[in-house]
Amino acid sequence: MAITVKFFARLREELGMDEVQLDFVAGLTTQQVWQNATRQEVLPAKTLVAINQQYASEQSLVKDNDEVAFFPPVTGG
Amino acid sequence: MAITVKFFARLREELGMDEVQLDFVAGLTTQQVWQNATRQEVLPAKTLVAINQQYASEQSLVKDNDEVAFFPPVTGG
Amino acid sequence: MAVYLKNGLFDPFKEVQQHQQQLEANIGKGQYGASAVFIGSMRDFNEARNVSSMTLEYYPGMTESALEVICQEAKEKWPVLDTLVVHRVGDIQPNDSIVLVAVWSAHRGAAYDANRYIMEALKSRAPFWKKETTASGGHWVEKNTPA
Amino acid sequence: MAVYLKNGLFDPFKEVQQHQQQLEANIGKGQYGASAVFIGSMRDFNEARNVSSMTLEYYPGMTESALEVICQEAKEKWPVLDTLVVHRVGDIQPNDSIVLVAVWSAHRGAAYDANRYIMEALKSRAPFWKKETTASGGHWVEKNTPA
Repeated sequence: MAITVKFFARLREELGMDEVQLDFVAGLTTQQVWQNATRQEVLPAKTLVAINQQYASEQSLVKDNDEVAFFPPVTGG
Repeated sequence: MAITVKFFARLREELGMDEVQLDFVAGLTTQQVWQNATRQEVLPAKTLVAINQQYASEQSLVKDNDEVAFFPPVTGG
Repeated sequence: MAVYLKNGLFDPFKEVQQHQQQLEANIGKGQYGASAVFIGSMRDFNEARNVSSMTLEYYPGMTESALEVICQEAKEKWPVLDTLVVHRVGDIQPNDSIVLVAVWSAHRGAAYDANRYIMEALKSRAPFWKKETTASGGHWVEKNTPA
Repeated sequence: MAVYLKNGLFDPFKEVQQHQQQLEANIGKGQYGASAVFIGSMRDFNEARNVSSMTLEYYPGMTESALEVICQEAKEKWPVLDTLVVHRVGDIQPNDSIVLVAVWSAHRGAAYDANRYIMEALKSRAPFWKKETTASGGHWVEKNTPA
Protein backbone atom coordinates (compact mmCIF):
# COMPACT_ATOMS: atom_id res chain seq x y z
CA MET A 1 0.00 0.00 0.00
CA ALA A 2 2.41 2.69 -1.24
CA ILE A 3 3.11 5.08 -4.06
CA THR A 4 6.42 6.33 -5.38
CA VAL A 5 6.94 10.05 -5.98
CA LYS A 6 9.78 11.30 -8.17
CA PHE A 7 11.19 14.76 -8.78
CA PHE A 8 13.44 15.86 -11.62
CA ALA A 9 15.80 18.67 -12.56
CA ARG A 10 15.28 21.99 -10.79
CA LEU A 11 12.49 20.57 -8.61
CA ARG A 12 14.73 17.69 -7.53
CA GLU A 13 17.48 20.14 -6.56
CA GLU A 14 15.22 22.64 -4.81
CA LEU A 15 13.41 19.98 -2.79
CA GLY A 16 16.63 18.11 -2.08
CA MET A 17 15.08 14.75 -2.91
CA ASP A 18 14.70 12.72 -6.04
CA GLU A 19 12.32 10.02 -4.84
CA VAL A 20 10.08 9.38 -1.85
CA GLN A 21 7.70 6.56 -0.91
CA LEU A 22 4.34 7.56 0.54
CA ASP A 23 1.66 5.39 2.14
CA PHE A 24 -1.22 4.96 -0.26
CA VAL A 25 -4.38 6.90 0.59
CA ALA A 26 -7.35 6.34 -1.71
CA GLY A 27 -8.83 9.29 -3.61
CA LEU A 28 -5.82 11.61 -3.71
CA THR A 29 -5.08 13.77 -6.74
CA THR A 30 -1.51 14.35 -7.92
CA GLN A 31 -1.83 17.86 -6.50
CA GLN A 32 -2.56 16.35 -3.05
CA VAL A 33 0.29 13.88 -3.46
CA TRP A 34 2.56 16.87 -4.12
CA GLN A 35 1.35 18.51 -0.90
CA ASN A 36 1.92 15.35 1.13
CA ALA A 37 5.33 14.69 -0.36
CA THR A 38 6.74 18.21 -0.23
CA ARG A 39 4.68 19.91 2.51
CA GLN A 40 4.25 22.77 0.01
CA GLU A 41 0.75 24.05 -0.63
CA VAL A 42 0.84 24.56 -4.40
CA LEU A 43 2.63 23.08 -7.36
CA PRO A 44 5.06 25.61 -8.87
CA ALA A 45 3.66 27.17 -12.02
CA LYS A 46 4.13 25.13 -15.20
CA THR A 47 5.13 21.99 -13.31
CA LEU A 48 4.44 18.88 -15.38
CA VAL A 49 2.95 15.76 -13.85
CA ALA A 50 3.16 12.11 -14.90
CA ILE A 51 1.55 8.98 -13.51
CA ASN A 52 3.29 5.74 -14.40
CA GLN A 53 5.44 7.60 -16.96
CA GLN A 54 2.47 9.07 -18.83
CA TYR A 55 1.53 12.74 -18.69
CA ALA A 56 -1.32 13.44 -16.27
CA SER A 57 -2.95 16.53 -14.73
CA GLU A 58 -3.05 18.03 -11.25
CA GLN A 59 -6.53 16.58 -10.85
CA SER A 60 -5.67 13.03 -11.94
CA LEU A 61 -6.38 10.45 -9.24
CA VAL A 62 -3.51 8.32 -7.95
CA LYS A 63 -3.95 4.56 -7.43
CA ASP A 64 -2.04 2.16 -5.22
CA ASN A 65 1.47 1.35 -6.52
CA ASP A 66 1.44 4.29 -8.91
CA GLU A 67 4.64 6.16 -9.76
CA VAL A 68 3.94 9.90 -9.69
CA ALA A 69 6.50 12.31 -11.12
CA PHE A 70 6.82 16.10 -10.98
CA PHE A 71 9.16 18.02 -13.22
CA PRO A 72 9.71 21.43 -14.88
CA PRO A 73 9.05 22.18 -18.55
CA VAL A 74 11.27 19.95 -20.67
CA THR A 75 14.32 21.36 -22.46
CA GLY A 76 15.73 18.54 -24.57
CA GLY A 77 16.74 18.43 -28.21
CA MET B 1 28.85 37.85 -85.45
CA ALA B 2 27.27 34.59 -84.26
CA ILE B 3 25.16 33.09 -81.53
CA THR B 4 25.28 29.60 -80.06
CA VAL B 5 22.06 27.62 -79.64
CA LYS B 6 21.93 24.60 -77.31
CA PHE B 7 19.31 21.90 -76.78
CA PHE B 8 19.01 19.52 -73.87
CA ALA B 9 17.37 16.24 -72.91
CA ARG B 10 14.24 15.28 -74.89
CA LEU B 11 14.57 18.30 -77.18
CA ARG B 12 18.18 17.41 -77.94
CA GLU B 13 17.17 13.87 -78.84
CA GLU B 14 14.09 14.82 -80.87
CA LEU B 15 15.93 17.47 -82.86
CA GLY B 16 18.99 15.30 -83.26
CA MET B 17 21.34 18.14 -82.34
CA ASP B 18 22.82 19.46 -79.16
CA GLU B 19 24.39 22.69 -80.38
CA VAL B 20 24.28 24.87 -83.47
CA GLN B 21 25.94 28.15 -84.43
CA LEU B 22 23.78 30.77 -86.15
CA ASP B 23 24.77 34.04 -87.78
CA PHE B 24 23.80 36.92 -85.54
CA VAL B 25 20.81 38.95 -86.72
CA ALA B 26 19.91 41.98 -84.62
CA GLY B 27 16.48 42.21 -82.98
CA LEU B 28 15.59 38.51 -82.81
CA THR B 29 13.71 37.07 -79.86
CA THR B 30 14.54 33.63 -78.47
CA GLN B 31 11.31 32.41 -80.12
CA GLN B 32 12.66 33.56 -83.51
CA VAL B 33 16.05 31.98 -82.79
CA TRP B 34 14.21 28.71 -82.12
CA GLN B 35 12.48 29.00 -85.48
CA ASN B 36 15.73 29.72 -87.32
CA ALA B 37 17.62 26.93 -85.58
CA THR B 38 14.99 24.19 -85.80
CA ARG B 39 12.80 25.24 -88.74
CA GLN B 40 9.85 24.59 -86.41
CA GLU B 41 7.19 27.28 -86.10
CA VAL B 42 6.49 27.14 -82.36
CA LEU B 43 8.34 26.22 -79.20
CA PRO B 44 6.93 23.02 -77.70
CA ALA B 45 4.69 23.77 -74.74
CA LYS B 46 6.49 24.31 -71.42
CA THR B 47 9.91 24.63 -73.07
CA LEU B 48 12.30 26.61 -70.91
CA VAL B 49 14.64 29.21 -72.37
CA ALA B 50 17.96 30.55 -71.12
CA ILE B 51 20.24 33.27 -72.43
CA ASN B 52 23.86 33.06 -71.27
CA GLN B 53 22.83 30.45 -68.69
CA GLN B 54 20.15 32.61 -67.09
CA TYR B 55 16.44 31.95 -67.47
CA ALA B 56 14.82 34.13 -70.13
CA SER B 57 11.46 34.31 -71.91
CA GLU B 58 10.30 33.63 -75.48
CA GLN B 59 10.24 37.38 -76.02
CA SER B 60 13.74 38.11 -74.70
CA LEU B 61 16.01 39.72 -77.29
CA VAL B 62 19.21 37.95 -78.29
CA LYS B 63 22.50 39.87 -78.62
CA ASP B 64 25.64 39.02 -80.55
CA ASN B 65 27.71 36.21 -78.99
CA ASP B 66 24.83 35.13 -76.78
CA GLU B 67 24.36 31.48 -75.83
CA VAL B 68 20.69 30.57 -76.13
CA ALA B 69 19.43 27.29 -74.67
CA PHE B 70 16.13 25.44 -74.97
CA PHE B 71 15.17 22.59 -72.67
CA PRO B 72 12.17 20.75 -71.18
CA PRO B 73 10.95 21.19 -67.59
CA VAL B 74 13.72 20.18 -65.23
CA THR B 75 13.56 16.90 -63.29
CA GLY B 76 16.55 16.88 -60.97
CA GLY B 77 16.78 16.20 -57.27
CA MET C 1 11.81 2.48 -35.70
CA ALA C 2 14.53 2.94 -33.13
CA VAL C 3 15.14 5.19 -30.14
CA TYR C 4 18.50 5.32 -28.36
CA LEU C 5 19.70 7.32 -25.39
CA LYS C 6 23.48 7.68 -25.28
CA ASN C 7 25.55 8.57 -22.26
CA GLY C 8 28.68 9.63 -24.12
CA LEU C 9 29.70 10.95 -27.53
CA PHE C 10 27.97 9.58 -30.59
CA ASP C 11 28.67 10.07 -34.28
CA PRO C 12 25.34 11.04 -35.87
CA PHE C 13 26.42 10.14 -39.40
CA LYS C 14 27.61 6.71 -38.36
CA GLU C 15 24.31 6.13 -36.54
CA VAL C 16 22.32 7.09 -39.63
CA GLN C 17 24.45 4.89 -41.88
CA GLN C 18 24.20 1.89 -39.59
CA HIS C 19 20.46 2.24 -39.27
CA GLN C 20 20.10 2.71 -43.01
CA GLN C 21 22.00 -0.50 -43.66
CA GLN C 22 19.60 -2.34 -41.35
CA LEU C 23 16.66 -0.73 -43.14
CA GLU C 24 17.98 -1.82 -46.53
CA ALA C 25 18.52 -5.32 -45.21
CA ASN C 26 14.91 -5.38 -44.00
CA ILE C 27 12.96 -3.78 -46.83
CA GLY C 28 15.43 -4.08 -49.72
CA LYS C 29 17.44 -1.43 -51.50
CA GLY C 30 15.82 1.15 -53.76
CA GLN C 31 12.68 1.49 -51.61
CA TYR C 32 13.18 4.89 -50.07
CA GLY C 33 13.76 8.01 -52.15
CA ALA C 34 14.09 10.52 -49.36
CA SER C 35 16.03 10.73 -46.12
CA ALA C 36 15.71 13.76 -43.87
CA VAL C 37 18.23 14.07 -41.06
CA PHE C 38 18.34 16.67 -38.33
CA ILE C 39 21.20 17.06 -35.89
CA GLY C 40 21.08 19.37 -32.91
CA SER C 41 24.42 20.12 -31.33
CA MET C 42 25.62 22.07 -28.37
CA ARG C 43 26.64 25.63 -29.03
CA ASP C 44 28.98 27.43 -26.66
CA PHE C 45 26.50 30.25 -26.19
CA ASN C 46 22.84 29.97 -25.18
CA GLU C 47 20.82 31.68 -22.45
CA ALA C 48 24.10 32.32 -20.70
CA ARG C 49 26.92 33.97 -22.60
CA ASN C 50 29.65 31.36 -22.42
CA VAL C 51 28.58 27.86 -21.71
CA SER C 52 31.49 25.62 -20.87
CA SER C 53 29.52 22.39 -20.50
CA MET C 54 26.06 21.01 -19.94
CA THR C 55 24.33 18.13 -18.18
CA LEU C 56 21.24 16.49 -19.62
CA GLU C 57 18.96 14.88 -17.06
CA TYR C 58 16.18 12.53 -18.16
CA TYR C 59 13.49 10.24 -16.77
CA PRO C 60 14.60 6.65 -17.39
CA GLY C 61 11.70 4.73 -18.88
CA MET C 62 9.40 7.65 -19.57
CA THR C 63 11.87 9.42 -21.84
CA GLU C 64 12.26 6.38 -24.08
CA SER C 65 8.54 5.69 -24.24
CA ALA C 66 7.72 9.36 -24.92
CA LEU C 67 10.11 9.29 -27.89
CA GLU C 68 8.61 6.04 -29.16
CA VAL C 69 5.10 7.47 -28.96
CA ILE C 70 6.21 10.56 -30.89
CA CYS C 71 7.78 8.47 -33.67
CA GLN C 72 4.67 6.30 -33.81
CA GLU C 73 2.52 9.42 -34.22
CA ALA C 74 4.74 10.54 -37.10
CA LYS C 75 4.32 7.15 -38.80
CA GLU C 76 0.54 7.47 -38.48
CA LYS C 77 0.50 11.00 -39.90
CA TRP C 78 2.84 10.48 -42.87
CA PRO C 79 3.84 7.54 -45.10
CA VAL C 80 7.16 7.00 -43.38
CA LEU C 81 9.28 3.89 -43.92
CA ASP C 82 11.45 4.23 -40.83
CA THR C 83 12.60 6.60 -38.10
CA LEU C 84 15.67 6.86 -35.90
CA VAL C 85 16.07 9.04 -32.83
CA VAL C 86 19.30 9.27 -30.83
CA HIS C 87 19.58 11.61 -27.85
CA ARG C 88 22.48 12.31 -25.53
CA VAL C 89 22.13 12.23 -21.76
CA GLY C 90 24.65 13.07 -19.05
CA ASP C 91 27.58 15.44 -19.47
CA ILE C 92 27.99 17.23 -22.79
CA GLN C 93 30.71 19.49 -24.19
CA PRO C 94 30.28 22.31 -26.72
CA ASN C 95 30.03 21.07 -30.30
CA ASP C 96 28.87 17.59 -29.21
CA SER C 97 25.81 16.24 -30.99
CA ILE C 98 22.81 16.28 -28.64
CA VAL C 99 20.01 14.91 -30.79
CA LEU C 100 19.67 13.10 -34.10
CA VAL C 101 16.37 12.55 -35.89
CA ALA C 102 16.33 10.64 -39.18
CA VAL C 103 13.31 9.76 -41.30
CA TRP C 104 13.16 7.62 -44.43
CA SER C 105 10.25 7.74 -46.87
CA ALA C 106 9.42 7.35 -50.55
CA HIS C 107 8.95 11.07 -51.16
CA ARG C 108 10.55 14.17 -49.72
CA GLY C 109 7.45 15.83 -48.28
CA ALA C 110 6.81 13.06 -45.76
CA ALA C 111 10.48 12.91 -44.77
CA TYR C 112 10.70 16.65 -44.10
CA ASP C 113 7.33 16.90 -42.35
CA ALA C 114 7.76 13.84 -40.16
CA ASN C 115 11.29 14.83 -39.19
CA ARG C 116 10.22 18.28 -38.08
CA TYR C 117 7.16 16.90 -36.29
CA ILE C 118 9.37 14.56 -34.28
CA MET C 119 11.79 17.36 -33.37
CA GLU C 120 9.06 19.78 -32.28
CA ALA C 121 7.27 17.09 -30.27
CA LEU C 122 10.55 15.99 -28.69
CA LYS C 123 11.31 19.57 -27.68
CA SER C 124 7.92 20.06 -26.06
CA ARG C 125 7.14 16.62 -24.61
CA ALA C 126 10.18 14.36 -24.15
CA PRO C 127 11.43 14.53 -20.54
CA PHE C 128 14.94 15.99 -20.82
CA TRP C 129 16.32 18.88 -18.80
CA LYS C 130 19.44 20.88 -19.58
CA LYS C 131 21.66 22.38 -16.92
CA GLU C 132 24.32 24.69 -18.28
CA THR C 133 27.62 25.38 -16.59
CA THR C 134 29.29 28.77 -16.98
CA ALA C 135 32.12 30.55 -15.17
CA SER C 136 29.55 31.77 -12.63
CA GLY C 137 28.12 28.32 -11.87
CA GLY C 138 25.32 26.06 -13.07
CA HIS C 139 21.78 26.99 -14.00
CA TRP C 140 18.80 25.12 -15.42
CA VAL C 141 17.70 26.13 -18.90
CA GLU C 142 14.25 27.65 -18.36
CA LYS C 143 12.61 26.88 -21.67
CA ASN C 144 13.35 25.67 -25.13
CA THR C 145 13.76 28.09 -28.00
CA PRO C 146 10.74 28.11 -30.31
CA ALA C 147 11.28 26.71 -33.80
CA MET D 1 28.68 27.60 -49.37
CA ALA D 2 29.60 24.84 -51.77
CA VAL D 3 28.02 23.19 -54.81
CA TYR D 4 29.42 20.02 -56.33
CA LEU D 5 28.30 17.96 -59.31
CA LYS D 6 29.54 14.36 -59.16
CA ASN D 7 29.80 11.99 -62.05
CA GLY D 8 29.98 8.78 -60.03
CA LEU D 9 28.96 7.46 -56.62
CA PHE D 10 29.26 9.75 -53.62
CA ASP D 11 28.84 9.08 -49.92
CA PRO D 12 26.48 11.77 -48.63
CA PHE D 13 27.47 11.34 -44.99
CA LYS D 14 31.16 11.62 -45.78
CA GLU D 15 30.46 14.77 -47.81
CA VAL D 16 28.54 16.33 -44.92
CA GLN D 17 31.24 15.42 -42.43
CA GLN D 18 34.05 16.80 -44.58
CA HIS D 19 32.20 20.03 -45.19
CA GLN D 20 31.35 20.34 -41.52
CA GLN D 21 35.02 19.98 -40.58
CA GLN D 22 35.85 22.81 -42.97
CA LEU D 23 33.06 24.89 -41.48
CA GLU D 24 34.35 24.30 -37.97
CA ALA D 25 37.86 25.23 -39.07
CA ASN D 26 36.49 28.48 -40.54
CA ILE D 27 34.03 29.70 -37.94
CA GLY D 28 35.12 27.73 -34.87
CA LYS D 29 33.42 24.89 -33.06
CA GLY D 30 30.24 25.38 -31.05
CA GLN D 31 28.80 27.99 -33.43
CA TYR D 32 26.02 26.05 -35.11
CA GLY D 33 23.29 24.33 -33.12
CA ALA D 34 21.33 22.83 -35.99
CA SER D 35 22.17 20.84 -39.10
CA ALA D 36 19.45 19.77 -41.49
CA VAL D 37 20.42 17.22 -44.13
CA PHE D 38 18.29 15.92 -46.97
CA ILE D 39 19.31 13.05 -49.21
CA GLY D 40 17.37 12.06 -52.30
CA SER D 41 18.19 8.63 -53.65
CA MET D 42 17.11 6.59 -56.64
CA ARG D 43 14.25 4.23 -56.05
CA ASP D 44 13.76 1.24 -58.33
CA PHE D 45 10.22 2.32 -59.13
CA ASN D 46 9.05 5.71 -60.38
CA GLU D 47 6.88 6.73 -63.32
CA ALA D 48 7.76 3.39 -64.86
CA ARG D 49 7.28 0.24 -62.84
CA ASN D 50 10.76 -1.17 -62.68
CA VAL D 51 13.57 1.23 -63.31
CA SER D 52 16.88 -0.54 -63.85
CA SER D 53 19.03 2.56 -64.20
CA MET D 54 18.89 6.27 -64.94
CA THR D 55 20.93 8.95 -66.66
CA LEU D 56 21.04 12.51 -65.38
CA GLU D 57 21.76 15.13 -68.01
CA TYR D 58 22.67 18.67 -66.99
CA TYR D 59 23.74 22.01 -68.45
CA PRO D 60 27.42 22.51 -67.59
CA GLY D 61 27.87 26.01 -66.23
CA MET D 62 24.21 26.92 -65.85
CA THR D 63 23.44 24.03 -63.49
CA GLU D 64 26.19 25.04 -61.07
CA SER D 65 25.29 28.72 -61.17
CA ALA D 66 21.57 27.98 -60.72
CA LEU D 67 22.39 25.97 -57.60
CA GLU D 68 24.62 28.74 -56.28
CA VAL D 69 21.90 31.33 -56.81
CA ILE D 70 19.40 29.13 -54.95
CA CYS D 71 21.75 28.71 -51.97
CA GLN D 72 22.42 32.44 -51.95
CA GLU D 73 18.68 33.11 -51.86
CA ALA D 74 18.35 30.75 -48.88
CA LYS D 75 21.13 32.61 -47.06
CA GLU D 76 19.32 35.88 -47.66
CA LYS D 77 15.97 34.54 -46.42
CA TRP D 78 17.21 32.76 -43.27
CA PRO D 79 20.14 33.19 -40.83
CA VAL D 80 22.11 30.32 -42.29
CA LEU D 81 25.77 29.71 -41.45
CA ASP D 82 26.58 27.47 -44.38
CA THR D 83 25.10 25.29 -47.13
CA LEU D 84 26.30 22.30 -49.11
CA VAL D 85 24.69 20.88 -52.25
CA VAL D 86 25.96 17.76 -54.01
CA HIS D 87 24.17 16.40 -57.08
CA ARG D 88 24.92 13.35 -59.21
CA VAL D 89 25.11 13.56 -62.98
CA GLY D 90 25.59 10.79 -65.53
CA ASP D 91 24.60 7.16 -65.02
CA ILE D 92 22.91 6.20 -61.77
CA GLN D 93 21.86 2.86 -60.30
CA PRO D 94 18.93 2.20 -57.93
CA ASN D 95 19.68 3.11 -54.33
CA ASP D 96 22.45 5.55 -55.33
CA SER D 97 22.30 8.96 -53.72
CA ILE D 98 21.21 11.58 -56.25
CA VAL D 99 21.14 14.77 -54.27
CA LEU D 100 22.39 15.99 -50.92
CA VAL D 101 21.40 19.30 -49.34
CA ALA D 102 22.89 20.28 -45.98
CA VAL D 103 22.28 23.49 -44.04
CA TRP D 104 23.95 24.66 -40.83
CA SER D 105 22.46 27.37 -38.63
CA ALA D 106 22.21 28.47 -35.01
CA HIS D 107 18.57 27.37 -34.61
CA ARG D 108 16.54 24.54 -36.07
CA GLY D 109 13.85 26.61 -37.81
CA ALA D 110 16.28 28.23 -40.23
CA ALA D 111 18.01 24.91 -40.95
CA TYR D 112 14.75 23.13 -41.77
CA ASP D 113 13.26 25.99 -43.77
CA ALA D 114 16.38 26.77 -45.78
CA ASN D 115 16.99 23.11 -46.54
CA ARG D 116 13.51 22.60 -47.88
CA TYR D 117 13.63 25.86 -49.81
CA ILE D 118 16.83 24.75 -51.55
CA MET D 119 15.35 21.35 -52.42
CA GLU D 120 12.10 22.77 -53.82
CA ALA D 121 13.95 25.42 -55.82
CA LEU D 122 16.43 22.83 -57.09
CA LYS D 123 13.56 20.61 -58.23
CA SER D 124 11.84 23.40 -60.11
CA ARG D 125 14.76 25.48 -61.44
CA ALA D 126 18.09 23.63 -61.57
CA PRO D 127 18.74 22.27 -65.09
CA PHE D 128 18.82 18.49 -64.61
CA TRP D 129 16.91 15.96 -66.68
CA LYS D 130 16.31 12.32 -65.77
CA LYS D 131 16.07 9.57 -68.34
CA GLU D 132 14.97 6.25 -66.90
CA THR D 133 15.82 2.89 -68.38
CA THR D 134 13.40 -0.02 -68.02
CA ALA D 135 13.09 -3.41 -69.71
CA SER D 136 11.11 -1.69 -72.50
CA GLY D 137 13.73 1.00 -73.17
CA GLY D 138 14.53 4.53 -72.09
CA HIS D 139 12.16 7.42 -71.46
CA TRP D 140 12.52 10.95 -70.17
CA VAL D 141 10.88 11.70 -66.85
CA GLU D 142 8.13 14.19 -67.69
CA LYS D 143 7.90 16.13 -64.47
CA ASN D 144 9.04 16.11 -60.91
CA THR D 145 6.81 14.86 -58.15
CA PRO D 146 5.39 17.70 -56.05
CA ALA D 147 6.60 17.94 -52.48
